[in-house]
Amino acid sequence: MPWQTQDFAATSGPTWPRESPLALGVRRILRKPSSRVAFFVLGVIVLVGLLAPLVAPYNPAAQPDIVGLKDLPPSLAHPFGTDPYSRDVLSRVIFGARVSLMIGVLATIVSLTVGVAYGAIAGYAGGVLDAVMMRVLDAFLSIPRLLLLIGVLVAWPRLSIGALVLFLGLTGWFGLSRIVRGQVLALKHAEFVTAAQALGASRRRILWRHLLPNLVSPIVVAATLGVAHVIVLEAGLSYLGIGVPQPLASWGNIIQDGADQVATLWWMSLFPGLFMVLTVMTLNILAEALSDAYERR
Amino acid sequence: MAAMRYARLLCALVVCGCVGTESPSANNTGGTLAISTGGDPDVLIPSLVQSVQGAQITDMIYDRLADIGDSLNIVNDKGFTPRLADHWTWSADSLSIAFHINQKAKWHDGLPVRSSDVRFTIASTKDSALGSPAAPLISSIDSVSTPDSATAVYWFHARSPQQFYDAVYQLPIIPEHVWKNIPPAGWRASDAAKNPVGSGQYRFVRWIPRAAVELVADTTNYRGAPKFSRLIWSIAPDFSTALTRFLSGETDFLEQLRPENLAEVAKHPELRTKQNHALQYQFTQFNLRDPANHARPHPIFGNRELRRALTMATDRATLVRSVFDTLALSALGPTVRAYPTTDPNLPQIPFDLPRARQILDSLGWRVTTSDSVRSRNGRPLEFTLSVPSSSKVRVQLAVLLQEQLRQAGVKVNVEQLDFPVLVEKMRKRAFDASIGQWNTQPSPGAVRGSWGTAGSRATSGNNYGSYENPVFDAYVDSALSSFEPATRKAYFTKAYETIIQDAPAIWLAEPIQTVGYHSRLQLATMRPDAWWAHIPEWWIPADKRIPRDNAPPSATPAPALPAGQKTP
Amino acid sequence: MTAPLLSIRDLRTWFYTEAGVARAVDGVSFDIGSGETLGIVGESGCGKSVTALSILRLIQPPGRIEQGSVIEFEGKDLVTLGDDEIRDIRGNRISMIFQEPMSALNPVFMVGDQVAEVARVHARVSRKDAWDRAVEMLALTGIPDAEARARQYPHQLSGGMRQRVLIAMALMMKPALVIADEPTTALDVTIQAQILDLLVDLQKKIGTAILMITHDLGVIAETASRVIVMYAGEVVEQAEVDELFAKPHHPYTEGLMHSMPHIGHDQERLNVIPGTVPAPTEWPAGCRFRERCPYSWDLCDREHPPLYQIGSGHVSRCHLAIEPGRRNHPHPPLVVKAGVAAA
Amino acid sequence: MLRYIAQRLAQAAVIVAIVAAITFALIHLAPGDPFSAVMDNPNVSETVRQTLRAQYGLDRPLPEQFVRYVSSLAHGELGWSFSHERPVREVLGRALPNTLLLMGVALVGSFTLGILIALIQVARRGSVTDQVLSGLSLFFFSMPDFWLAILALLTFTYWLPIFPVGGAVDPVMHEYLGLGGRLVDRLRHLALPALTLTVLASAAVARYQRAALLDVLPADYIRTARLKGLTEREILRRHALRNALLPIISLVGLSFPALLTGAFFVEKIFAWPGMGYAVVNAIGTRDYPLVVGGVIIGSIMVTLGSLLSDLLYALADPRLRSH
Repeated sequence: MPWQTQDFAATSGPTWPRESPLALGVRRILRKPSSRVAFFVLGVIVLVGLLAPLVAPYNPAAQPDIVGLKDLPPSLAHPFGTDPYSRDVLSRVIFGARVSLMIGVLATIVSLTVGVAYGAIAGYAGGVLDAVMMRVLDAFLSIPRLLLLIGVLVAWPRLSIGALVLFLGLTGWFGLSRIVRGQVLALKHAEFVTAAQALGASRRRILWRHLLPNLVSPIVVAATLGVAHVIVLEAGLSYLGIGVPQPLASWGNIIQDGADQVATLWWMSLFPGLFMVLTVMTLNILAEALSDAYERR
Repeated sequence: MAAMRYARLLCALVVCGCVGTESPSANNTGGTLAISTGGDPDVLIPSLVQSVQGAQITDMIYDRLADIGDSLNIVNDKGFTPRLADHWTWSADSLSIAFHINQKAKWHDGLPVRSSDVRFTIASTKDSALGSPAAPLISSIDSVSTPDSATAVYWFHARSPQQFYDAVYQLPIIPEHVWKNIPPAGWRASDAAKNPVGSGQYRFVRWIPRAAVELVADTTNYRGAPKFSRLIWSIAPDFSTALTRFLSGETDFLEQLRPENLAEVAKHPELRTKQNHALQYQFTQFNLRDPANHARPHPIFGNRELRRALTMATDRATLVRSVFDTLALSALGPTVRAYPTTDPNLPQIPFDLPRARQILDSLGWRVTTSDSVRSRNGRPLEFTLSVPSSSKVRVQLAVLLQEQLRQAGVKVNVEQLDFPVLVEKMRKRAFDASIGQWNTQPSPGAVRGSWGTAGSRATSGNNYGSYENPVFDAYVDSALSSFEPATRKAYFTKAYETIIQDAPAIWLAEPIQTVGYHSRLQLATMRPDAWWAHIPEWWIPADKRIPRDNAPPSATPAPALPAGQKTP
Repeated sequence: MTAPLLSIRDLRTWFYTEAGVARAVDGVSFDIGSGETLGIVGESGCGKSVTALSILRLIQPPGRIEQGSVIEFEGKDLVTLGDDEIRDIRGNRISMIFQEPMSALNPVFMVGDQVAEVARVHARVSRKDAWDRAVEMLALTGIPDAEARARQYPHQLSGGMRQRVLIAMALMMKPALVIADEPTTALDVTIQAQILDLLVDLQKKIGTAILMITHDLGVIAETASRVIVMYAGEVVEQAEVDELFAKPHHPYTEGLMHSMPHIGHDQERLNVIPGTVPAPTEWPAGCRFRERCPYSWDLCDREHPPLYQIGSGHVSRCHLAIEPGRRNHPHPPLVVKAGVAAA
Repeated sequence: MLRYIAQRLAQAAVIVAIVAAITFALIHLAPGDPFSAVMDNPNVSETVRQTLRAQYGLDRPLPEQFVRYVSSLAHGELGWSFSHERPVREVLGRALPNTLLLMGVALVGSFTLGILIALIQVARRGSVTDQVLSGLSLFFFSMPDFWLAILALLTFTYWLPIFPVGGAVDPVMHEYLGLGGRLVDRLRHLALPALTLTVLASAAVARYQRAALLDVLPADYIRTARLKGLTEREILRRHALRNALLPIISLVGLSFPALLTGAFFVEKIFAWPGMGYAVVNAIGTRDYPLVVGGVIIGSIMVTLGSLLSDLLYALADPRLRSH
């Protein structure tokens, strides 16, 4: 008979992507027009932040005329108006992009590092250690992040920006580490891990070479959302006066500068806020597209 | 005295009119005065009050023995009008004054006011366990004796032109029976602090923290009933909200308008503004001593020439115009123009940036690094300027100053602190520089505490910058001990000239208080030290009343003692 | 056979996906008579389920029934029927039984309610009446203590019970046609037979026609009178059951029969047809089975085979009909090489 | 079921205990005297400071301090608020009902609104309406809480003055209104903060609910429902929503921290005298016991919220109910 016998399992084995998950994600999401727009907008904002000194029409700290140019509503010369110190709000927003984005990215890196390490250890170790680590995580998760940060920042008044980044990062890894733990738990008994163990690979090597690459997609999604979250948090804390130290301009700080006179200086709240919403929105769109892309894989 | 009695008679008639059959339009009592304010009172105990809201409210609830006149004449007792004391007599050597308590004066709980209450007020304020900020202000009073229940005798350490003022102005009288069993440390937290009992024309109804304080007319007051039957302080979380409530008609009065609000108020035809020359001045205070070690001079501000250079580098006129527009004048020195003893033409250190740079260069502070901050022996010319975060005006001044001094090569780090934290830091002399403001008293003698050597050495003294110059002290002392106005003014001028040239501070602004009020209010005069002093005489015509004026009196609390009950 | 109950002509159901147009059902025609049991057999992905869903117009976007397709049922063209009218037919005149009795039942409602819902929708009866009818129907499907069972949730029932519930639901309105899509695949072998018996039994009682869709020729043998073999969106062979089993014509049918498990033979692995159905977005131009076929020759590459008449009521879409001699010279299928390369 | 409840309760208790440990660490890791902010407060007399030291055993070894701290927490003792001159428990106790009112209204409002929006979107999936609503919910979802609150304040109290600015009641008139008047007064003041919080939360709910519905729609039982001849609306309302509601119940628990955070900013900006307002003001006055008290109460609220939603979930899902 011409019919050949074939093994079912052969067709259902794991298929490995030939490109890195990150590149795959980016390629996938760029297929959607909405994420292309988001990618572009975010790119422009990041670029504007990076090139702030070249892009900003004025020196963000200069007070050219504290009597004649203060509190000006938006005009052609000052599209976003001026603040009570005659500084150009547009230039401050542009320089603020730098600070806000930098804090968002750096704090997220801290979160990712801690979150992945914690989750991977808990998931890989299992047993009592895992149980204890998870209960501690539950406790951290049940403290609203803003409240926790308020508690910390009130106890440590007048923090440097580096310390602020650290605290923002250290309060942002709880959710991610839970995902990582779940993934590690699911993967650690996968055949390829068993195979690696059988081949005598060390624990660290298994974690690093075999498990971590499989965590890329949740990490990328969490990172994207994390940056968005930190930007909003930082702005909120700055608005409450315990965030980025003045006179550094962050988006939250600019709003705080005008908060006392919202009614008369509305442009100081409106424009930085719009930039913030735009940034956060694009990040959310991209995160959504990324998680869609990875899900479809 | 005669005038006083006449006034009381009039008040009594008005009260009769109220209960009688006359039509309501014929009288001018009743109605509600709603005051917009941007902060909660700190406490409602006169000897502990530090906030302006607290002062306004306690001044309504509590009475002094006598009150200062609108001209703020503080010399002897000529300018004073009777309050709890219906008359007083000086001893022959003028070292004691016997106050006779008005026999009709009663606490709001029904008990009569006695001389022992007066003695208790002074004694408790002097008790260090209470920590009253008023304690240094009554240091000239030795003690109070009570020969009988109606007579309180103040004993003074020395004869001075303003000893009467010291005795009556600083402290309203508080009831001994309410406070005597509470240890001083527990006063703030006590129930009594939350339900103050006074003898003033308004009695306390309620205090909803961060929302409202409400007082009602004490209709049986010994001075007669006040005109407004209710006073409500509507406490907003911030200035913006306070302003909005005023503009929307939710309140009738706002005590401090900013220049940028004037246009908005002008858009409301029913609203009015009025200027009041309040006794305030603002300044950048330097700490002349090293914050780390008080025995040493400050590494930067210890140098008089440097301080003068910083003053020269500051364009004060522009600064004041930027922050206050027309609602402030440049400050002259540690004084205000409202004092008759102040010469408005005091010579000043002029704004001269090139000269300031020259001086700094000559002092060895040179620009060496690329960031254009001066330094000397590797130490940058950099300092921290602390401001209370609650005061936007001072924050604004600080940020503007930061930029102006940057142009002279000086790096200023602005630090916003919460008010109590800042005060504590200054009290400990643990600061570099700060933007300060004194709301001074009717007497220019207050400078002794805020800029004199005495105020520098004493731990509770207000001379936080530790400016000490015996020449200045001597001129102030001479001024205060002379009874002759011209001599007083001459000595004060010498004193001010000395301190201005020493530049322990950059004198910034003398704000002009601008109040906003609804045109339905009929205001009496406003005293510079306390615009609220005459609130009991403000009134509202019957035809201009709105629903809130006719609120039922149901919320008036019953007196603690049933009417008519006599106490032993 | 007089006027058929359901008559499908040139049914084309295409899916407009990102990867291209998937022609899942591509020109299918067949009839079902009243009370008849027609079997449709084929591998997964051959279009049989889509055909079934097309009949009830349950194709979700991006799928679409192409113009020119005709599904005539009781004198109405279901393709062009209005939404309200087609809803009136669903569950009432035509109903369907699915493969996964667990997922086909809503986990958050009592099964009795789910059965009763059909009556509520179509018979406009009171809640109480609908419930009673549901319980009655459940009892009819052989569920013991139906009243109590009706008050249970799907997860509390066994697989066989759930399938009975689905059958009860399908037969509630005594429809003219029941489409059974792999009704027994998810069940234990012992239960499978019971369920099939039940279906046949109920069919006799109610007189409904059944369209039995399955990949299992055994099921067909047991229930159907006529059978259609589908491959790559097309009908490739159609015959009476006995005829088909006795004389399968299409190589694909032949392959299917070969892969049937034979009771008594202890086989570790099933013989399956090598390769897989090509992607529906890119059907080959000629014969769609060519790559997997051991007999194919150049004609199969060139020409898409029509349905050849093989015998009475027996048609086959294979060029072997015109060159039967080639059946004696099989060659290894082309696809194997490609399959190795892909792995 | 009972066992499950007991298990979850025990878990919640453990979480609260760990939260206590975290806050304790927070206090002690802070630079200087743990109560330095309080201790430095010039308005606090030395006597009070000493009482405080004794009360918390601040001069004792750390383990003993921790035991004292936990036992005082267990007795509902949260310390002394210096800016209010009252026990923290009393300050927060007074503020909590206002916060709960705000959060409750926003919770009900946002879930109603969010689910409604999601239903409309899913019923017309792919349409312009769906896309516009998706865009809008993403827009509001991306909005920082405090910024939306500022804009709402700006728009509806300054530019279009239709709502009163700040507070829970009219500070001047409230005490003098009749019962009906008071109710109207309260509602007028509640409207804007509650609306703001509702809009903020409903964006998240709509996004979540839309995804949940879309997850459910391909399910076989939805096809079954279609097969029965149900209309799309009936299917959405009866079958899809009912199933998509299960994840919504857990979303209620998940939304608690976000809602609380939102409430903090909304309370601050609208001067709503709730817990958030008290704690945010305590930042300014460095009233550390009040801040820490807020952290603890907030965490307990969140823990209770998730506990409650888990129990509700178990009740609503027949698959879990029977166990």
